[in-house]
Amino acid sequence: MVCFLTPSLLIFLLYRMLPLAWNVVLSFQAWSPLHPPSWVGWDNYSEMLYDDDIVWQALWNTLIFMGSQAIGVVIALGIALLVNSDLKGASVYRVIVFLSYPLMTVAVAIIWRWMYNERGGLINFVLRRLGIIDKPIAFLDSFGWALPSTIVANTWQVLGFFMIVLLTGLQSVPPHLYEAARVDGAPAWARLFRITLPMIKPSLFLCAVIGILNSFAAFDLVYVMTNGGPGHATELLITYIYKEAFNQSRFDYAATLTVAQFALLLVLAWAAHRAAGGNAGALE
Amino acid sequence: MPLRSLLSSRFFIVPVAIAIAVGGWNIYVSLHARGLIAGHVVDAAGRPVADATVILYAHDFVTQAEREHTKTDADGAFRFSDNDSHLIQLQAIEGAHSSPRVTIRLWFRAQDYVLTAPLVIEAAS
Amino acid sequence: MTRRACTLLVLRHALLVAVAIAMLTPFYWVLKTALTGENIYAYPPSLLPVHPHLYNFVDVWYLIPFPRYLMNSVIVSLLAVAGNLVLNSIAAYALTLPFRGRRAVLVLLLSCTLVPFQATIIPAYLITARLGLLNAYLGLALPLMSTIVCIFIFKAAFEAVPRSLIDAAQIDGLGELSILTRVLLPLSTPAIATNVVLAFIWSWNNFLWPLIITRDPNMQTLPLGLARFLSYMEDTTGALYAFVVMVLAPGLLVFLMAQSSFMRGLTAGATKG
Amino acid sequence: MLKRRTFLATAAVATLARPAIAQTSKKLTFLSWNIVDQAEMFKRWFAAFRAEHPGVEIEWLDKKGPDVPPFYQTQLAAGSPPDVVDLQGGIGIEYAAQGALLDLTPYLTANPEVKARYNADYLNNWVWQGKNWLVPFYVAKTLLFYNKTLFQKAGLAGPATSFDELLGHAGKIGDGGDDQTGFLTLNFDWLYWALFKMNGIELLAPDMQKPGFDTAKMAEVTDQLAKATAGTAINKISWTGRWVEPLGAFASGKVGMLNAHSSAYFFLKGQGAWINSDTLGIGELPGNWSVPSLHGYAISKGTKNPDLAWAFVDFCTARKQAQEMADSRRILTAFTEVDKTLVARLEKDEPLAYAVLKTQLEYTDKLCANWPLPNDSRIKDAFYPALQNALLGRSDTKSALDEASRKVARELRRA
Repeated sequence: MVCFLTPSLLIFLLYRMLPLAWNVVLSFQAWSPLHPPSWVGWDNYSEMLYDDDIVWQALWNTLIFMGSQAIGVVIALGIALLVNSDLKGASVYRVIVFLSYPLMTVAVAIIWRWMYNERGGLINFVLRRLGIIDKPIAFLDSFGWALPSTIVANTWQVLGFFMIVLLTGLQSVPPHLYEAARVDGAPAWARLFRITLPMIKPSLFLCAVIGILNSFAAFDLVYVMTNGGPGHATELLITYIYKEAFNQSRFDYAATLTVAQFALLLVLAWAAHRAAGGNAGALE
Repeated sequence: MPLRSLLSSRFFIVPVAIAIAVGGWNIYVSLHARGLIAGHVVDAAGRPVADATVILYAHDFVTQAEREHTKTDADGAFRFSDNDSHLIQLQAIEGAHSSPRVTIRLWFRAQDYVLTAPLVIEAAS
Repeated sequence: MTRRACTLLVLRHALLVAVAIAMLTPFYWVLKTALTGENIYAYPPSLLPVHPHLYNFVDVWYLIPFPRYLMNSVIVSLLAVAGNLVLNSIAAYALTLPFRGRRAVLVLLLSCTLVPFQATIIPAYLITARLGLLNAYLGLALPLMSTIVCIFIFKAAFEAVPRSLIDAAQIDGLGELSILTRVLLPLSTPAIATNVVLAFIWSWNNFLWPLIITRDPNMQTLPLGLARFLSYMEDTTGALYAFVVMVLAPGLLVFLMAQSSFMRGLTAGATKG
Repeated sequence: MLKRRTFLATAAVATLARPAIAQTSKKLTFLSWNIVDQAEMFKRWFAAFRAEHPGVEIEWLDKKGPDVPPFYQTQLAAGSPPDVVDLQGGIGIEYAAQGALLDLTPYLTANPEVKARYNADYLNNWVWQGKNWLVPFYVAKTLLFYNKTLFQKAGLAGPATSFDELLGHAGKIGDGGDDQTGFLTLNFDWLYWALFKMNGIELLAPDMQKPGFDTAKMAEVTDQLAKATAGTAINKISWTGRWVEPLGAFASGKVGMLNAHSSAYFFLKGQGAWINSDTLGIGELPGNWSVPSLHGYAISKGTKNPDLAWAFVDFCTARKQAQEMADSRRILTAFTEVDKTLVARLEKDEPLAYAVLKTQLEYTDKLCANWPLPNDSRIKDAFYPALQNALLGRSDTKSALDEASRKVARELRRA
């Protein structure tokens, strides 16, 4: 029955593994579409590490972007706890919170770019009307605000999926544990930290993996919303790779960045897997 | 899947409802899409203006392209019969005086439409 | 209902209503802008649409071949969903059975998720060109035909089925495939619903791959139409936002129809194990 | 239930996997740059071209601006580049330097009447290593739009004639309160460079191998601009906005002056109800310097029938087609007679559009920021972010300019 695996593996081979190998080979060469490739060994990597300072800003932004997913997970956990009961309208709230996930990311980027608009945008209007600010903030054009703004937009879209994954975890916690804890008089927060969190660790692991994947699923969002933002303020690794490959037509250097990003993600995924009690792929 | 539960499941009812609505709308459109645009031209005092030229502009993307023009009859009425755009502007011109361009938005291309308000040619243009 | 429990309930509902408002405001804001006729650059923006009209939708309908793009997107999504269901279920079934190198395949699959699609455009294009699937629906759908997260969702659902049922089926002499189709799949309909919704969402959202692989305009999908519309109309008029609403509507309709079994699938079914 | 679905999938595979692009007798692929609004015009052109060249099938692809590079590069890597491609700004020279484009000089020398059509200054924008690589499709260059009402309110007669006077005007209007700002510029490609050129600042040294802007004058001008941006003289969107934000700001009537190219006028007219001949002034930046923003036809070297591709380009830039293009989009085509007839016609029909397009014919000898750089986008990416930091006051001018020249020097060495 291993032959059952072959169609899926074939697709992953064609569209994931072969391209990765192609990128790895290319990262040791100098190639542009019309010239034959020539081996340059570690030149591309040395350029990435020593000469290029945009890649460090892109890396920093990507790490901030991944870190910010934790905020999304915490908020989603809060909502999941609120919704995870026999509350009357619980399923309605679930659908509302999840409603934003199936949207087209290009559409979400346009909506949020319009809400952040300096003059016609809702956010500036509400802030000014509440008196928090007196002059409108150009969120997507200011070096300080651009990245947080894209993170808020991305969290808004992904919140629903985190909530659902955490709900699966919460509902797999056997209720008798809670009765036992309540009988011993454990306060609410003790139940949360000693019972709920440890029991839903696999769901947290899945959220961590999704959070890591989001750093390049958000390509459309950043590409349409700020296209790297003012200067390189919202440049993620993935948008930088895209720009190096297609705007600068430097496919060899973009391949080097891809390999570096893949290595980084591998380490992060392995760390998340180690932290979640080491059962990779077991999606409780 | 027993047929009855299939028929009553939402995956059947919603698409069929949409199909019926779209079909009905297309029938309505085909019945009302002869491109007729009719209206009246009056002067500032409300008297119909005979023999005034009425220009129909069709909206093509960014600019307004002049499509056709016609003359008003004795009691200031005019008719266009082959408008194929969904966004048009009308302007009545009589000698040196002209009316402001009135924008008319239709629900579908070539929709038959009778102007509710007449085109008013101001005294001094 | 003690007073304290009552206030707790009210507090919980208040919090959830606040969250609901925060999640729904962007929808309202884009709908308002799609209906409005006034200059959307004026400050202060009005909270209620100013003399709303639906003509923006008419403009968009005639400007962009919406039905054609919608049909393309639907065909590609159906191909992707069908592919996902078939390939993911048989792959997940194979993964539930012990065989040499199972852990290696698991780690391989997990690492495959970490390869960003944007970086694989050129090799993926060259491979699809050699397969002769350029500018074809199958070429558009092929990379999306199997998703690793969905394989794991199926795997968890299949492992949740009690061993005794499978052993009984084997005793009756059922082949591998019929075990899958007659025993496992009927018991994991929620996982199927999850697969359908996730595969639909990810193929519906795909923007970069259709951009590279389609050549003639009537093969383009909705996200491409939206990005194309964005380019020359920019956000000057309500028409762009009318098009955003038209693009979101089918996806939301499908989700709202499938959400009951989808929610049940993720919250109840997949976790009994 | 599974059986029916697998049957559906296999049926889909059989019917929908149409064969790869059918190879007809002679096929010509034309990739255009976001000009799908001229669909009817192009269809007429293709029909006329097919009449002249029977048996030729034209495949027309149109991609949004930022999507042309990824699509073209992928086609290049796959060995099937489109025969004729419409390229904008510095990308033309970049692709020529990459060896992707066909040298058009032999064709131009063989057909002198074609070369004679074009305004030499615009044509020379695409000369690199002594060879012509593109011919003009439609052209524009920057000019100064100014808000006459704000000018009268601030007591200013007309456009400034020197850089300091320009900043002075901007300051006066900026002080007019009611969050008015004095000056605004577009910043994509090099559209702002006239501000530096009028002060005699060059980006590169004459031999184009070393940066030439690390001078005291550059530091002084950048400081002046940064100070003006900090206040209300220069609107901050000048350095951060892309296309909609700056033009939307000027269209709102709160900005005194705008440095943009002629096609911005039609966007402004659509956006700003206040715009008419009495309220919108048209002028030139001090010293009449301007930065071109050009679109040109290029032929890919990988084309299977170069002569047919040249015939297509010759056909599209012929008198009849160029006139049609100029009239429908009201933009210049660098075809001297066509532009003259368009401008003459507009003088009667649309005085304001006439004033805008007239500036496109004048001072074409004063074009700047059109250096034929094989790595134009890399130099731009190395230079602009540092300058932007200085102008927005995020870093002091000295360190920003040093960083810019270090990075530009590295890009020049690597080319």
